Amino acid sequence: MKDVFGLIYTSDESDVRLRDLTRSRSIAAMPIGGRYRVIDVLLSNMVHSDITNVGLITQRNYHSLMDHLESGKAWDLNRKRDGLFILPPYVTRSNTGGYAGMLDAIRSNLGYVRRASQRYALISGSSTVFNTTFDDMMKKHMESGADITILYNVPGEGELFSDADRTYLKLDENNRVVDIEVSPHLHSYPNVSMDVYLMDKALLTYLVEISAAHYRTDFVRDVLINQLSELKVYAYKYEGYVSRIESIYSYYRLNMDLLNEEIRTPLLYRPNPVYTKVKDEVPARYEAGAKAVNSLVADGCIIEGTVENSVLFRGVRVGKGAVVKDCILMQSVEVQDGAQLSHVISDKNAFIKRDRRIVGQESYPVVIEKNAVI
Amino acid sequence: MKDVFGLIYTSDESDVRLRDLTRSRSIAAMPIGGRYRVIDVLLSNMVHSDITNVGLITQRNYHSLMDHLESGKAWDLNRKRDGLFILPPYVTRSNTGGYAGMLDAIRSNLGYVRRASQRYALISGSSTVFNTTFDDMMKKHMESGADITILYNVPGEGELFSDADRTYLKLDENNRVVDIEVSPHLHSYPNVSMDVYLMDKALLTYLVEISAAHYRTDFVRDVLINQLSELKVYAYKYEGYVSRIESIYSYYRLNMDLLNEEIRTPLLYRPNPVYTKVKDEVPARYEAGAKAVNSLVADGCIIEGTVENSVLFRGVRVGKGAVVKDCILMQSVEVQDGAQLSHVISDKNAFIKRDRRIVGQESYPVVIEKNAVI
Amino acid sequence: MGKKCVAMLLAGGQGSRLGVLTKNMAKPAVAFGGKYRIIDFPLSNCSNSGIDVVGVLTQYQPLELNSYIGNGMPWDLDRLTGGVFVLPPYMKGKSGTWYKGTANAIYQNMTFIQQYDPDYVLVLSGDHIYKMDYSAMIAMHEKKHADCTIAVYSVPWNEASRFGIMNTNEEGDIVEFEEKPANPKSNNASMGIYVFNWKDLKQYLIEDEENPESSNDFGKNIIPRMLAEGKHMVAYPFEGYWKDVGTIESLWEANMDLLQSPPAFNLYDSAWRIYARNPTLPPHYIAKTAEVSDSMVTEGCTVAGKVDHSILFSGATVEEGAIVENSVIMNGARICKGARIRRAIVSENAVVGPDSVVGGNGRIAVVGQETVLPEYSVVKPGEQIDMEVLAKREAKAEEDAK
Amino acid sequence: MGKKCVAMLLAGGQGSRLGVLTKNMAKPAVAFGGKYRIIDFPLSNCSNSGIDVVGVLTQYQPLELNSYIGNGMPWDLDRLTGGVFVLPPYMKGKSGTWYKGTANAIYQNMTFIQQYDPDYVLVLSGDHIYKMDYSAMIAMHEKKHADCTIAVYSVPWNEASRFGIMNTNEEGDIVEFEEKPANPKSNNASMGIYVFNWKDLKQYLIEDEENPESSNDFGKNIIPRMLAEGKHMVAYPFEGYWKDVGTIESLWEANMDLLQSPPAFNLYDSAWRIYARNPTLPPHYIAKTAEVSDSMVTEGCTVAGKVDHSILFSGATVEEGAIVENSVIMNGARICKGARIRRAIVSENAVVGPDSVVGGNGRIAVVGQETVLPEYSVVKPGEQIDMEVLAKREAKAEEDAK
Repeated sequence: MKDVFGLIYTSDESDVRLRDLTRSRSIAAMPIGGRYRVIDVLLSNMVHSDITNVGLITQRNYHSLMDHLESGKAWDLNRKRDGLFILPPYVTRSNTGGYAGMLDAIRSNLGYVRRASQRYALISGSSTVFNTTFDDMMKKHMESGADITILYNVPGEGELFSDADRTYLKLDENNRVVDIEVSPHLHSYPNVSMDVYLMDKALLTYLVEISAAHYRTDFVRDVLINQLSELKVYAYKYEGYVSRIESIYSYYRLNMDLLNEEIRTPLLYRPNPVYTKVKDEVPARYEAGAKAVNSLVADGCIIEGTVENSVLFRGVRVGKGAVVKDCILMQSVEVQDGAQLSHVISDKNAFIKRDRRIVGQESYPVVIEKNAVI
Repeated sequence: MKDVFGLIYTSDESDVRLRDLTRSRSIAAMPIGGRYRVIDVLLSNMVHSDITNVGLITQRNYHSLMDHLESGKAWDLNRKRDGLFILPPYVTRSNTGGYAGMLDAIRSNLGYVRRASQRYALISGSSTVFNTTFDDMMKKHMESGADITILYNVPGEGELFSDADRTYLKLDENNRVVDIEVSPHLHSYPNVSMDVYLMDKALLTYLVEISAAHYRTDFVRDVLINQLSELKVYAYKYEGYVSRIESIYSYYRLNMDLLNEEIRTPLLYRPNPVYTKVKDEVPARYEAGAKAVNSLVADGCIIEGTVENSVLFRGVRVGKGAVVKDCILMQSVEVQDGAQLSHVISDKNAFIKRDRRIVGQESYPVVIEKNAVI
Repeated sequence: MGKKCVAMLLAGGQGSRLGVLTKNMAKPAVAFGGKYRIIDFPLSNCSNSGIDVVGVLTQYQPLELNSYIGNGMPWDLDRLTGGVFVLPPYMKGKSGTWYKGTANAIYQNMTFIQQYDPDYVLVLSGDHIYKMDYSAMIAMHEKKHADCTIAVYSVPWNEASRFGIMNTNEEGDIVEFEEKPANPKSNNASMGIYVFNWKDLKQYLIEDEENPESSNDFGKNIIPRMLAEGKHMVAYPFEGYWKDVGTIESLWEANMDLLQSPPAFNLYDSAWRIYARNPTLPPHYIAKTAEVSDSMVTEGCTVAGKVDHSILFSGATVEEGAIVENSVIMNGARICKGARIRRAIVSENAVVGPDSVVGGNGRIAVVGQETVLPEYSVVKPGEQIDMEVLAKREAKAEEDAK
Repeated sequence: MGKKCVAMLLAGGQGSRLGVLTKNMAKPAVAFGGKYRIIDFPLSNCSNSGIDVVGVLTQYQPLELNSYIGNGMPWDLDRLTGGVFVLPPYMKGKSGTWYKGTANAIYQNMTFIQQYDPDYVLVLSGDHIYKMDYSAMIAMHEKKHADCTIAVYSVPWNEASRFGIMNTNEEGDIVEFEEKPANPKSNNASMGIYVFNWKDLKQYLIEDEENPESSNDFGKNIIPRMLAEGKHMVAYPFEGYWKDVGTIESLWEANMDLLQSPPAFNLYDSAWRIYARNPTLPPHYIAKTAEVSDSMVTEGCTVAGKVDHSILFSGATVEEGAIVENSVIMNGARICKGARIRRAIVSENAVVGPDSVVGGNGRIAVVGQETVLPEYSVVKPGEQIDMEVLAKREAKAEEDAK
């Protein structure tokens, strides 16, 4: 995979489905699993595939991503040749930094694409979470002689319906894509694109340029659907766990799924560990009288009360007699003595005063915004 | 100086006086002396003063600065605690990324100022070039009990007049500032501010907040002049070489001055070496028949012709019989056989074809823009 | 490029009193406090004190230390000029020798120090757990125009005869030094932390090296000689937590000290962070069957059993039904179902088989690195076991069975 | 974390044939080509070949190498897993020994290699100037399912008897190895670059170590033994520039090769950059009185005299009226007014006093590191001078004067 470069497209942050959580960060910067961010998993997938040249296309509000990624050192992507390139929008008085679509975004960064010395491009969205290397996909891409290979999976029964923009694929017996539906009211095919595309860099450049010349901006609509008959588009099936962060509920579900060892280990840990920024936190502390079950707890937490079925990011404090159930508490949330939270997603630094009580529902977790004092 | 943090304000790039050279870069990113950028000198001054927390306020078009500075490693400013922080504008649909003045810029980055653990702030503009440590200035600041200390110098006869915005200071016998003139038609005082201010962080925060509350945006006008009687403002005299990059001519002059060993060594080299990004260039090559005198030549250059009184950045090629006199040629400029250039400032990658001839005047050097083919 | 101060960290000790724990690694590399190693403390102290050139002098099993320290990034010691360097003995011309004593170790690396031509040299040892601002000690050294400043710690009087004792006058100047005195006149024990003026130290090291009768040791030779010559020797009194972790018992105790409430030694101090090289592991998982109280648990751990008043290090696992009490379970160790650990140290990547019993009331039991105990094993209080002991034990059992 | 290939760079040589140049530094640290050191070539080759774990085996004067290599950043070898490590000999348990031979050096560092559990081990030596894509060699090793692949170079037939010669069959398999044969059957000289399968190599090293008669050397012991056992040994023919710089003459020649037009060895290849640790120096300054032709000049140099067919290293100075011809002027050296240097190597930070004459027609003259020659000094062709020689010379002159 030395001959592949990665291109990650982070979509605009104004995703209403994720409510306040994406107000000041993109989905790529969303914290998951007690210490990671969504982007960590994508970058680690690439690094484990020996991809050492990665361009990250950002839009407005990319500061939290920049802070997190720094020089790329944590992913071993601070390299003299290649490495991690954060590609912020070129802001001018006439351009406010948003892209009309992935095609538009790549067009604005064609300079990076052209400079890449690798022959193949692996293009990825940034809201689908899964852990894999792309080596076998690459092998199949070569064998099939495909122009474009799309990574897809077949979601389980419960995850099959969604009101988000999904791309459904119809495949023939050779896994060639013969029809594509975007966000149909009722979809006809079980195969859902994972927003990862492998193709020759020359083809990518050609498609982007010709689309730009026709004011076309959306990759799926204007390239894949439009030219499905001219291009050899194949699909490669991913069999592991996949989470699409397309709503508060799916974000909540992903974190809760991580309490399951059979999902957690392959997604975060083994065989391909997810890299992330190191924070020099001290170990978590359980006081006498603490009670914790079925939870993921990060370093720096101090637990005096009860924690159940929850994911606690670093530095969370749960006071005496406090009860945290079915919650996701981000960095440095403080739950004072006697407070009770259930089905709550709290953004960082929130402060829940003594004996307060917040209750959400599994189907509608309550979101507490950053720095809130309750 | 461990108790001081640095704050560098890079002004907007649209400086007409520098013509095409600042079209895609700020003055801070201007190349000088064959291998440096203006910002290198400022950062090195701070590093040599043991300042390890530096915030760099950028505006539109900060990409060339970001590319150059990377993680701050070259200045030893990639630190776990503190280090170099590039502060790009927060761009939203209503804010296009320009600041109304330094005060406005600091207000937008008060978060960084507040987080700084140091007690004092050293605030610097980014178009004045000089090499010093700030240790003695700090000492004097403490001794005088000043609220604000301004670094200044007394320009020589030839440099005293300028049509740029300069701040002239009237001082009493204790070096206290008793009057300030900005860009007067005829200035009354010989002392010119070098755009470097030292003050308590608490005072800075207070001044910024109170100014913001009154819609005041300019530090010199709204703080220094306006409150000169209430604040104890002192000045500290710098005796060394100073270059203010405020026009094409002064930019040209600075580079030519660097041919003088007595200016070059203290400004770039000894006792405080200026750090810059390392580029892994090979040594310069002089072919048989080459003729070079009174010039600064960077690595990677290949000289077959004549070079006189010039500054050549890395990778410049001067062909057989070509003559380069009184020129500044930036990175990878190619001068083909027999071409003749005099009093030319060429931006990078320009290509001068065989036997072409470009002649400027010392008072009006010709500027060749980036990637031009002539 | 001159530096104000260069720190030289004596990390050479084999630490044989730590028994099986140091069989395959140098003492400073021994794990501590859930996610640290002993050497993280002096290195973090240097980093937090603004000292950015550190030489780590080692000759015993440097590989682990070398790859642990690497480029020094975790301690912010990957500096352009300076940083942290592991310095084993090396050959000069045709010859080379191992370090003979602490002073000789510095002597052999004088060229290293000279590169930075510092005003001061700070000599540290790598076997204590403490947080100390060396810059304050250096400031006092400067202010008092001392020739040598030695950090001292008030030890309990009844233990004073185990230490090098510094007797001081009213100004805090050292007037007498007694190595392990039977009848100590003071309880100011030397902490083995010295500040020297580099120019003087150089001279002393050269002369000491020329003296064939010297054992080339700071405590035994250099300090007494300086004192004898009437040099201005100053004691820098240190208050706060300071603990030697040179024995199994003291290593266990120092770990347990972290569990006091408030902790006897506070790691939760954001102004004085202790840095360490961290593997990227997920947060720890507390299973449905777990009971954890009064304990520290860190990244990568999985707890399904009962853990009380114990420290679980990175990646440790306690299976369902296992009980861990008053114990130190180091990196990657696994306590299998039904096993019971009490007052014990289970070292890195060891596996305690199902239904085994390790430790109990009495002295601390130790299971060595990578040791795999079969089910129903018993490790008695005070016992130390590793693969070698285990093999012997099995051989004997087989013989007995015959 | 497994790696495909670990490179072990044998940088132990004292390089005594380089005379005064290696009195105070290991051979791989010797300066070359204006801004490089010899070790930059194998390190850059590793980096450019995608090999990101490199062990540098050294025991002689490692300090210079250690601080030069530092964290490996200049070669992009500051990696999270892996990177470059300087590995001097160390103590295990109570004992420790210096490296006995090339194979022993690897043997002593088997634990280092084992950490990465690589498929292949690439053994390199640190005394040649060349650019080579090791990944192509490894690919051939893999494709041919070889037990060992050895890079070979076609040397002139009349020099072949100075090398270890590999006789191959039609498939390129090695059928015979002769060390410095009087009547060589081929001119395929071993370049001292080997690819081994780690599993096999481990076994060979252990067995070789147990053999008390072995000199623990790859060329003398391991390779002959593998060949004797009928292992599949493959020759990897290398074309391109390859130059030993083990003598004063060859070091000078290799530098001069850079000045050929087109250069015999091309540094200007952006696809295969040679990396080096660079001090930040200003561009070089060519003064009004200077004449420079057919030369390489680099950062920090100041040229006011005449320089022809020579290489000036970082920070070298040639004063007005001085003449430098066919010479190598290393880092920071200064050639004072009126001095004349011809066919000479002036080493780092040396000063050639005014109106001195160094070298001439004949063998290469050498001025050693930091040597300060007074005015009107003469260093004859073939002579080597350093501070020690100078002192003796002066003492003799004084005596003669009496």
